[in-house]
Amino acid sequence: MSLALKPAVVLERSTPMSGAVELVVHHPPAAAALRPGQFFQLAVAAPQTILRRPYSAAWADPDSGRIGFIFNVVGAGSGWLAVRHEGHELDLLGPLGRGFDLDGSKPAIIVAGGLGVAVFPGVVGALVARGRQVTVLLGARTSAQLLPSGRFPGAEVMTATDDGTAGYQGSVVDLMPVALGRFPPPQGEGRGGGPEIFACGPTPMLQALLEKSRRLGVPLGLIQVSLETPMGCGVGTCLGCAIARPGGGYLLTCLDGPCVRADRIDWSRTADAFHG
Amino acid sequence: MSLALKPAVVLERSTPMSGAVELVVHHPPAAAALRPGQFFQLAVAAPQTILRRPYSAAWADPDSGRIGFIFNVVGAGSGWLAVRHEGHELDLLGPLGRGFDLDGSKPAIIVAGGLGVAVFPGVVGALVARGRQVTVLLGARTSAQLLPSGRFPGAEVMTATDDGTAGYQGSVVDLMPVALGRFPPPQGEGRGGGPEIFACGPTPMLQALLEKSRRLGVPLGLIQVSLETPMGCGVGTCLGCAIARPGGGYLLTCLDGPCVRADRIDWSRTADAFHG
Amino acid sequence: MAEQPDLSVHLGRGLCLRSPVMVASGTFGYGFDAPLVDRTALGAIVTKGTTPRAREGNAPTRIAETPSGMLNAIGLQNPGVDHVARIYAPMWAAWDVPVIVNVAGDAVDDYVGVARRLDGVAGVAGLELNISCPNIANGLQFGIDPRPAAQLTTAVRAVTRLPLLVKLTPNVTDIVAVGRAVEDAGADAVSAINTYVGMAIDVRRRRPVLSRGSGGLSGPAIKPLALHAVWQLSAALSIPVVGIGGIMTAADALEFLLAGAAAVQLGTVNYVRPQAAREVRDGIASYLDEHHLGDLGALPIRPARVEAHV
Amino acid sequence: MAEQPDLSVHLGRGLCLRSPVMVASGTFGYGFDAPLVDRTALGAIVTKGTTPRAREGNAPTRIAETPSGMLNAIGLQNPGVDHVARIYAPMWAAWDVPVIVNVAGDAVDDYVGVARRLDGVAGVAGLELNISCPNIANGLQFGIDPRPAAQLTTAVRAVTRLPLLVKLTPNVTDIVAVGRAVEDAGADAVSAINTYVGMAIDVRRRRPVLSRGSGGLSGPAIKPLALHAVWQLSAALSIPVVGIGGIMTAADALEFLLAGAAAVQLGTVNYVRPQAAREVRDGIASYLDEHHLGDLGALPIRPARVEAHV
Ligand SMILES: Cc1cc2nc3c(=O)[nH]c(=O)nc-3n(C[C@H](O)[C@H](O)[C@H](O)COP(=O)(O)OP(=O)(O)OC[C@H]3O[C@@H](n4cnc5c(N)ncnc54)[C@H](O)[C@@H]3O)c2cc1C
Ligand SMILES: Cc1cc2nc3c(=O)[nH]c(=O)nc-3n(C[C@H](O)[C@H](O)[C@H](O)COP(=O)(O)OP(=O)(O)OC[C@H]3O[C@@H](n4cnc5c(N)ncnc54)[C@H](O)[C@@H]3O)c2cc1C
Ligand SMILES: Cc1cc2nc3c(=O)[nH]c(=O)nc-3n(C[C@H](O)[C@H](O)[C@H](O)COP(=O)(O)O)c2cc1C
Ligand SMILES: Cc1cc2nc3c(=O)[nH]c(=O)nc-3n(C[C@H](O)[C@H](O)[C@H](O)COP(=O)(O)O)c2cc1C
Ligand code: FES
Ligand code: FES
Repeated sequence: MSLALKPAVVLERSTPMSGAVELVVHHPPAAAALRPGQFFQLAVAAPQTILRRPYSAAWADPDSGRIGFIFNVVGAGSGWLAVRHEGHELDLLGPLGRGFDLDGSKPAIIVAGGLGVAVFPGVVGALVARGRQVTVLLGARTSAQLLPSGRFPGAEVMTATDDGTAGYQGSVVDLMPVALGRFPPPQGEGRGGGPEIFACGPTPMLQALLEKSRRLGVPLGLIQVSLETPMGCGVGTCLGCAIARPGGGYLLTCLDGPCVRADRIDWSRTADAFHG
Repeated sequence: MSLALKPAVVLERSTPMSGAVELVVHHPPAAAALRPGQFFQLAVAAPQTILRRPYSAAWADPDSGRIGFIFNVVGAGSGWLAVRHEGHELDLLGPLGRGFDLDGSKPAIIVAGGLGVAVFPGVVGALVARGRQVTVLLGARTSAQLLPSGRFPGAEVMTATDDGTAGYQGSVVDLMPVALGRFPPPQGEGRGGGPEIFACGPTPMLQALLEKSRRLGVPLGLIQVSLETPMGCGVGTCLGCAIARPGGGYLLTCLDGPCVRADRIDWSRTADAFHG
Repeated sequence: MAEQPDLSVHLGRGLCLRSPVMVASGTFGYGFDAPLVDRTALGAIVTKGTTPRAREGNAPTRIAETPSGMLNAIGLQNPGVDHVARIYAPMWAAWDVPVIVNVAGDAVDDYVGVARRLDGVAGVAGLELNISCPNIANGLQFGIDPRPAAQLTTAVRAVTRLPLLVKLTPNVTDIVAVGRAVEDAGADAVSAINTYVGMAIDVRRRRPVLSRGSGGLSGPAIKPLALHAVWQLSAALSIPVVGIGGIMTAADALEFLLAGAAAVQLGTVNYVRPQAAREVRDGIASYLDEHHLGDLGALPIRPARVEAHV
Repeated sequence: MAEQPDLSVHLGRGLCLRSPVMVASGTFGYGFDAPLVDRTALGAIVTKGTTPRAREGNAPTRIAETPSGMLNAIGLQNPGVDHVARIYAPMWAAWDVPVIVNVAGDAVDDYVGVARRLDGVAGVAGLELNISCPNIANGLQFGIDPRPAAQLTTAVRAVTRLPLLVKLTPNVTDIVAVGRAVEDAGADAVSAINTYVGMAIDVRRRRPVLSRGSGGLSGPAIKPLALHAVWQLSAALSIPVVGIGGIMTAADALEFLLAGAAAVQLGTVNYVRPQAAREVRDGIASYLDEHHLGDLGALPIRPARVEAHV
């Protein structure tokens, strides 16, 4: 764990898709330490706020020391972040938590709904670099809100929009059968065959995904999700980011996650985990 | 009272003297309504703050709709203001309170210590425009912290610095005898003769000024000061800005001031009024 | 907003407000100074605390900002009830917004005297008994214990036909006990809450910032605490609870209405955004629209929906 | 800072800290997870509340941000005293910072059991009795009334030779009465304060944000309230008062020390600025230097310098 001590410096601010902001910051040690799916606790100086805000790194480049964050404005903290620009300093703590488990060789299907896509550019890059076959399923309300498929070089991208302005009209989850259909079916619960799934998005989408996967016979153990819960510390000291574990008790999203296999969560006790 | 409803827009940000910031904003109705010495309550979006911050207008130009504020960074609110720049909006309430009484025809002596100078460019301009003879006594720690005398066209400027890097070495109050010496002495308590004095500055300076004036026989009724007390509302509803009145009871700085004649204040009960 | 939903509320004894958004005592003077305010946007105005005789208030420094809050120790500076009845009330009588006079004092007789003087005075729509002012000697004596709170309420109830709100202090172990006591003693509604006792120290000068040492904390900082008090009170009492504490936005006000408040008062925010009361009222109206709720009565969350002992 | 002034403090019964800046219970785990912290910068570490048996804690959602504060309802998730004594304490024994175990429970026997288990365990430098946790059923039963508070303190005092701090709740009418009671019952120091009971409501979903409904408020929002509690306690008690509540900076800590606290604990700020404890310690040292004060004992403002009844 290389916890950033010196502030990062903002290099670029752009609009990767409608309604979102991408900040590129410079912080070589953090960029070098980051594993895809990990997050940072970003300090924000917004009125009335005190806590840091958790954000997944969208990607990091150890060579240039650059890290990208993609986010939308939902409240005071993200509103403050959204008006950072070149030259501003950003106080970040991290990288924190566990990223996705990218080892193995199965084909990978990425399921990203809305801003859930923010965590995936780096993940897809890493999977492609490992020689894995990657299909990215991107969903958004409308075409302008889709992260351009050029951000996923080496992967096949399929899109779904609620209003049908790009790709399939409907939920990104509905693309699952098509994407899965190309591969040999999974071999039961043993994580044997079939592709691995990496998902991030709002509650209803994730719930629909798990439901659909169950029906398609995809074992939950083959699905990794990136969780969002409120976070106090991000480092395991506040116990605020609990998420129910099957059979009782809780995991900590910040230490045991944010990326976990779906079978490690008791979804029936987890309605609140995502701020969709 | 024309209380600004629409936000002002910042036109310029500059450094009028070392350690200070000048913001020029555009707000025609407020600029037209302002009388020299009045103040505004500026909304600040700094972390953890809620109250507006009181600032005297340094000057206003009804023709161009411009208003200037000169201030230094002492805490969260002024820190936030100091990083406003061109194009930013500023939410201001005002003009508020009573400005200086500029009527009459006596020669005027301005006594400004440190950031106390901030209120005077517009005051001096108005006095000069009324044909009054104006002497500005400016004090600061060092020459770089003096507002340039070019900001007071039509007035004579004398300076004092603690380190002697410009003008007299010592307190600006020590310039009083020289400045006074040029005019016929005041005619006792009746506000009869002698120049009128307008003062603003940190506590010790004001106290020294009143003491010196007493010794020089200048009646307190000929001295107008611009007061600084903490303010909640700026409009008379919170009763937070009380300042002791001779004979008991309190004035409200925001309604009865900030500019008052020195004899309306019970100075012995007023140690706290100024945050010097 | 062409057609506004019905926002009216009844606080008992004929006190009917056209909107649940009132302005709180001490933050709106006697209704004359507040700038930029469209009075028709207000459900009611609650005046500065009023005592039998004029009071000068405490020595400066009287206020201090704290994180997301402010401390005040004004000390009930006011012109006295006679001035209020003779000069202010006749002007209020011409306004189309009810004015509720906040009543304070050092002894039962003070409260009774003010109430008697104002009974039947045109322009005075109700009384709010301030048994919760931390900024005068013994200001909390009636508010921190159910018995004196009830005795005071009973005494005032006996001399006035005006609607009677009792404003509770949160500086107690059990605010519900005090609320129940004043309900039983004849209060038409409770206002919850007044400020929390706090202090600030000037580190540079090494002394308390406020001349009185301590003061009352208001503003967004206290919102979670006030909300919990209102949540508890509205579950326990059958008279209306007026929610107060840290409300800055319509969302804040809705938290209180969802917690069971019948109406709300805005305090500190009046200093910051003079147009807040109107914005809050409009925001509540939009919320009712969006959630297809007919009126304010549909707002309170049933305590049964969450665990009991909160 | 080549030569630091002497910042050591004694909290009684041999508990001597090299700096008055401790980290508060529940905000530093058991000392293992906190990042970036130079433990030598700490006066002491206070652990998460520890109970006889392991506890899972409350269901999510457990925390919520509020203006300048946060609510928590963790519910004392902890591995139980046995794990602490067997696994953690031996590691602490090797650290050069005292570790104080925060003790919690549902009944007197729980506290006594934990205290007994930890007495004489190497690595445990003291106990802090948490009679002030708002986040479990009956968590406040011992803290809101002087009598049970004293009984509990007496019972624990009887089974341990460890330095005993009692952590008070501010959710009371008279915190000084509780403080006096535990002093008389043998507490070596009081920690003031634990969190204030508050709540937040999710306006969109129309239900409380926290699964338990209410939670404890911490952070800068409560600083003025906590400071007043410490001011009152330190005037009334003769044992040391450890000041807690909303401390973010050295200036905040100095407010508490000026108010009469012997030491301070940093809580919520540890989540925000992991290096805060060191910064606060260094800031206190610089202040002593600048004001030519020899040591911490010179800091407290004499209550005589301001009016009495604050
Ligand atoms: C591990 C992790 C990674 C994340 N990565 C991204 C990302 O890459 N891009 C992105 O746009 N968003 C991401 N989020 C969500 C992001 O943290 C919230 O949108 C953000 O905290 C909202 O802060 P705010 O002040 O703007 O909103 P407010 O609603 O004002 O925040 C109030 C409080 O609620 C918390 N909160 C609000 N929404 C969320 C949420 N969805 N998850 C957790 N806490 C929340 C805030 O942290 C804060 O404490 C991530 C969340 C987590 C836990
Ligand atoms: C009528 C009036 C006119 C003023 N005009 C000017 C001016 O032209 N230029 C200038 O530089 N300053 C001026 N001041 C002082 C200015 O208001 C304060 O410096 C400013 O409020 C500090 O805010 P802060 O958040 O940066 O500091 P902080 O110290 O963080 O503020 C904390 C609190 O203390 C109050 N406070 C702190 N210092 C003062 C002060 N000196 N007077 C009143 N309240 C204070 C703040 O308003 C706030 O509520 C004026 C004050 C008054 C009352
Ligand atoms: C400066 C000031 C003066 C106040 N004066 C009174 C008063 O005279 N009587 C009273 O009952 N409450 C008084 N209050 C308390 C408010 O009416 C209100 O209960 C409190 O401020 C909490 O609400 P808020 O957080 O919205 O400000 C005063 C509050 C402030 C800030
Ligand atoms: C998430 C969280 C968990 C806490 N857990 C405990 C606890 O287990 N025992 C305890 O005595 N206090 C606990 N506290 C209270 C703190 O120790 C401290 O008293 C309180 O947070 C006020 O200090 P602060 O404002 O600096 O945070 C907890 C506080 C927080 C925020
Ligand atoms: S966020 Fe604090 S323990 Fe996970
Ligand atoms: S600042 Fe509120 S009355 Fe003057």
